[in-house]
Amino acid sequence: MKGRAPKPGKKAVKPEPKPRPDALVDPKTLQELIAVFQAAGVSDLEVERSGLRIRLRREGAGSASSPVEASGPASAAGQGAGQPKASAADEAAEGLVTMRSPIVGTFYRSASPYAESYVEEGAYVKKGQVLCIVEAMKLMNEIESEVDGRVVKILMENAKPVEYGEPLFLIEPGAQPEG
Amino acid sequence: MKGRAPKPGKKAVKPEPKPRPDALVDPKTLQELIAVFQAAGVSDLEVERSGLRIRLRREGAGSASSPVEASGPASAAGQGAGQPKASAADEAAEGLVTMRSPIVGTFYRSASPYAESYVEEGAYVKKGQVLCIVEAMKLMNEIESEVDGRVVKILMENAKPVEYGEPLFLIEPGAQPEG
Amino acid sequence: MFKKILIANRGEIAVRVIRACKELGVRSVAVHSEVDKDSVHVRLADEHLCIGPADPALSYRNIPNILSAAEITACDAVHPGYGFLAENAHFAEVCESIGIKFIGPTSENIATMGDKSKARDIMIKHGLPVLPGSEGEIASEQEAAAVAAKIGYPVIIKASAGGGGRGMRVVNKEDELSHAFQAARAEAAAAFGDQGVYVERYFLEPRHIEVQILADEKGRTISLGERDCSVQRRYQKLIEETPSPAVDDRLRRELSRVAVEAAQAVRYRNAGTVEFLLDKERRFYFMEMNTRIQVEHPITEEVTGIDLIKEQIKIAAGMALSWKQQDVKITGHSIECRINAECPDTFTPCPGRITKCHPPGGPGVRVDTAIEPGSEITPYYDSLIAKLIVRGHTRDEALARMRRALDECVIEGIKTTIPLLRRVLDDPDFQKGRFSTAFLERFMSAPSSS
Amino acid sequence: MFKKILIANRGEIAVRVIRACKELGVRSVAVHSEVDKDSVHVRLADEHLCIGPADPALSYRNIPNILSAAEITACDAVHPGYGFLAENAHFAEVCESIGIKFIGPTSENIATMGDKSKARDIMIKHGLPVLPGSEGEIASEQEAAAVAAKIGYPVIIKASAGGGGRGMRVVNKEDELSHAFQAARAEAAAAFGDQGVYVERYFLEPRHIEVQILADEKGRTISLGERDCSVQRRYQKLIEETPSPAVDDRLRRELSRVAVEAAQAVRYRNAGTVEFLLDKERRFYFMEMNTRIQVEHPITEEVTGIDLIKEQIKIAAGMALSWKQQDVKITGHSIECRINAECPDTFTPCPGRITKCHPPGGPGVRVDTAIEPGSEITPYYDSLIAKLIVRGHTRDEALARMRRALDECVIEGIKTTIPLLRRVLDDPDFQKGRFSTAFLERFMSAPSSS
Repeated sequence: MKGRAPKPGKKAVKPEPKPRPDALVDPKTLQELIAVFQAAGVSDLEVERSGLRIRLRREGAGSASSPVEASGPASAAGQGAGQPKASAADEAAEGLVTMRSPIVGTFYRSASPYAESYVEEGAYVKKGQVLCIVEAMKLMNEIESEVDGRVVKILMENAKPVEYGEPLFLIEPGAQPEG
Repeated sequence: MKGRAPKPGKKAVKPEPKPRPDALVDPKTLQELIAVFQAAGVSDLEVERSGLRIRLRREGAGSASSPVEASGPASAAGQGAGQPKASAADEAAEGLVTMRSPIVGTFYRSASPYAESYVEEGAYVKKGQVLCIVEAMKLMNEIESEVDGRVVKILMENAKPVEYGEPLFLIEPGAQPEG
Repeated sequence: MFKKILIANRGEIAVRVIRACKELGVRSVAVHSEVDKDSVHVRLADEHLCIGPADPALSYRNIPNILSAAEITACDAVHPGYGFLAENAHFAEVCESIGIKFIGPTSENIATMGDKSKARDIMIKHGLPVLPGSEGEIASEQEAAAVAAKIGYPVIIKASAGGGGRGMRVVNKEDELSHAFQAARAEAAAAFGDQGVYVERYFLEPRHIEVQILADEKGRTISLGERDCSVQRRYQKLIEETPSPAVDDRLRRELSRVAVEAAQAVRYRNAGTVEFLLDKERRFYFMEMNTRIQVEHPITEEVTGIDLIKEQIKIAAGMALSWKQQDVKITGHSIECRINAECPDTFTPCPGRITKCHPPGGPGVRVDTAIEPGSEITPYYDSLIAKLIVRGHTRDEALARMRRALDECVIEGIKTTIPLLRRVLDDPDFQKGRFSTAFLERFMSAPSSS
Repeated sequence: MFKKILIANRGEIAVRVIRACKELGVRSVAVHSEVDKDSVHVRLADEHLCIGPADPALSYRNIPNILSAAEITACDAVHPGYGFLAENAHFAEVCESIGIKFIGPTSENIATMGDKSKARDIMIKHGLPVLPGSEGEIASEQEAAAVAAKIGYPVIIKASAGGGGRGMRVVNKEDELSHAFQAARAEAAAAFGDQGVYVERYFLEPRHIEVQILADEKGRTISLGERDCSVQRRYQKLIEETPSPAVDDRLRRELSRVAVEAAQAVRYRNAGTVEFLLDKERRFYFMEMNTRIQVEHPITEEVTGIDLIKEQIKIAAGMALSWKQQDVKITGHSIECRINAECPDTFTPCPGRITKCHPPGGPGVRVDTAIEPGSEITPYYDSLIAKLIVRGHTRDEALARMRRALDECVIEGIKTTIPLLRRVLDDPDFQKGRFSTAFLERFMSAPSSS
């Protein structure tokens, strides 16, 4: 699961490209390597170590386009109980706040099966307004909006289990109803 | 790469920052390597040491008569019975032929302890001329030169064990005695 | 049998429990903190979900999130592993109350044995051997001094709620008593929120011998023999073995009998360990009972052929013990070495990324671990990253096997205890089985340990 | 004991022998071809040297280079592993002649048992059960027809010098005989340089049962029980187990007795395996004797606790057997799965580079392998890359353990037999122990094997 800690009231920013757990090589090392390579005026550099190989080739020498070529193991993925419902692109959407579940439980859009949903997509909400309920151990935990704004997307289906940090809503902060 | 040889007669200097344990290769070492490579006037450099291999190649060298291919046994963690005595740089020296042992055995430079050596460094040899003996299972196997040329370097000490493919001689092919 | 078990733990013990579930055909649910999302236990479980941030208080010790996770994944049982919530009587009680089976002893067992001074009293009541010391807790310095005068110095002051060496003070002579008493109470209060302490005779070079017991829900209780855990530093075990070089058949029968009686005295259920102190005259004394599976349980599995985690699960599911006492046979010898992500000389934790990881293999070698190449060892949790367990026909074969397995084992990217372990394996006293709980500190301060 | 042993092999068996050397405190020398210079066996040995190029005829089968390597490294013994020179009587003889101990049977043992027809005659002479068939080799079609008529169809024509299924032809009725006879002779001549063939009764669905024996230099011979190797395809074993589901205590005693007598009939020394065919009426017949350690030896180690490679070395060093027959106890159940670098459906070898390699671990799991992340599987050698061995208290526990171990095992970068093995483990007939040598081919051609 992705699940960075919920950041209440903070603007969502483009996530920094964290190195994947199986990141091929420390970028700093690679930068240093390239700097040395470029300063040196050699045409070709290949470094291999414990299964990792890096080859540098100067543009103009041989096949021009890609000066850096790295090969290594790809990341594996297990099948989780809950899959992240929001794609990285969604989460990264500029200026949107992702509301995440602060607890483990079951997501409900309304107070009871017969009640109306707290919010619909497109609705304008106030900071502190209840957006949903996450039920845990028979306790109904009201989840409140961290910001004023417009609900761009509801990322969870009603009555589905949610894990800690699971994205629930995308909110455009500061948005005001017209007129 | 740790453990450069101590440099006698030098003033003690501030200890160099140790390379990070995860660093692919110490950039300083690499710089030195490239300097060595450039000064050496060779076309191709490949260094392999305990799982780390670095290869440098000069542009334009291409297929220019590189009959030497570094494929000898690399010194891994364990200590081999016989260690290659030639550095990769030596082997890569331009236009030289490396004579390797075609069998496993004991290297002798002469036919008997009292006989003269078959060849000395600097000697001119003919193709088919005996360069040394490799004794295996009490059989004396005469190793003949594959080319006409000059013996640039004898890479093995007398009476030492050699493994298959171990470099024995560096020969400059085609060299003729003056006059 | 259960349908699905939630494993309320991480690391190698979570992997161990998942393996048992798979072999029993029970589905497993891994829970994990945010930093553990790429862990091996998460990959191996049938399902997994995030229960909180890195801080264990907010994830692996977070009872509401863990039980809610069990509910939404429809688990009918929880295995706590060791550490975290394993000896939390409240957690066991809440599990019981909401109909999720806690795979372990009853909450009452945990509470009783968690109070060290109370446990001691029960043993005395049942005529079992305990260390000479105070009856129950001690309220004042005067009382402590009186007890110490009676049993003789040195004595040790221990926290009733204690464990892992905290809230303990050794007192060598009377004039140290006042300070030690205050210090132990203050430490106990700070660490456990309970300043209760008691006094016991202190032995300088005892052995730490523990007995594994199993008890089913009907109260049938068996012993699976002892483990010698004397190689430890500051109450952190490093090497364990079974059988103990100091225990012969007759002593083993005695230890087993007492351990079973101790368990029965509190109507103990599931797997537990009774810890004894063995003095130089081979007299033994009840110290405490650990109401959970132990880190070092595999060595008992190796010599008995009994899968303790599967037995735990089967017992919790109401099944009768698969083994009668007379069917438990100890065959061969087993040793465990704990590989910690630590500087081997200072025991300072050493987090980092595993760049290379070649576990040893071949005959008689078992590795219980949750690391693989690329694993990140974070500073949030226990530094134990792998348990290397060997089995041999004799102790000598097991020792030789452990040496070659340690030599084979490649873990790069972090510092580990492997070099220290390897040196201990070469020590003549260790090889001859001559060691006490004082061994490791002495070994490490010796000039040879360069 | 030897000072230094040269291991004339590669891959997992070289690693296995090096481990045994380390546990015995004997130095080890690995030899390797040029393409194997970064192999695990090279890394683990105390010394190593290159003996030739990739082609095994020029390296691992290169007797002068191997013996010269033994001489220059001052080895006093050679372990041949299996394959390559293991059953080369000439190699064993040269070793004997130059005073380097060949760790295995005598060259005479190898030569005698290598001639299948001769071995058969010796068994007949000693009153041991062989398959109904010809006396010695058969010189003509007429003679073959006469024998076949007497013992009844189907029959099988086998090469005297044969092995691994080559030079074999099954004949179902008389009019197929002429063609089969010629074909078998031609194939035998091409494969072994010896066109000698003999005829035996052919059973359609027999079991392949083999008995492990050990004999010391004084001729004391013991049996270590049987292995059931019926799950095979084209004489390539894929899964082995012990005890056999088809063998009870009484049959085991009979098999063991006959195996020991067979070994004694040829004054056999060191470790060997007597192969039997078991028919549906539970009659058994001597097929041949393998004069080396077998790939599948670990399952016998798991249930007996006897380290066969260490025993081989000790026996070769002149030590008496460490075990008496009555001390050999079979405890529990063990299964081996062979993980080959092959396409699991077609058995085509699949070379490549191992990008990821997470071997399974935990209780009762043993992995014998020479691969690690980054290993290159070359097309020059056997496709066996790992042996996954489990041990359980019962056959059911071993089966469950093997399933979870296969599920855990991650090998990426090449195709392996793991998916096929996993499917076999789910087969109800396999689970019930109902299989013959015909099982695997049928299983693979069944529509369910999607």
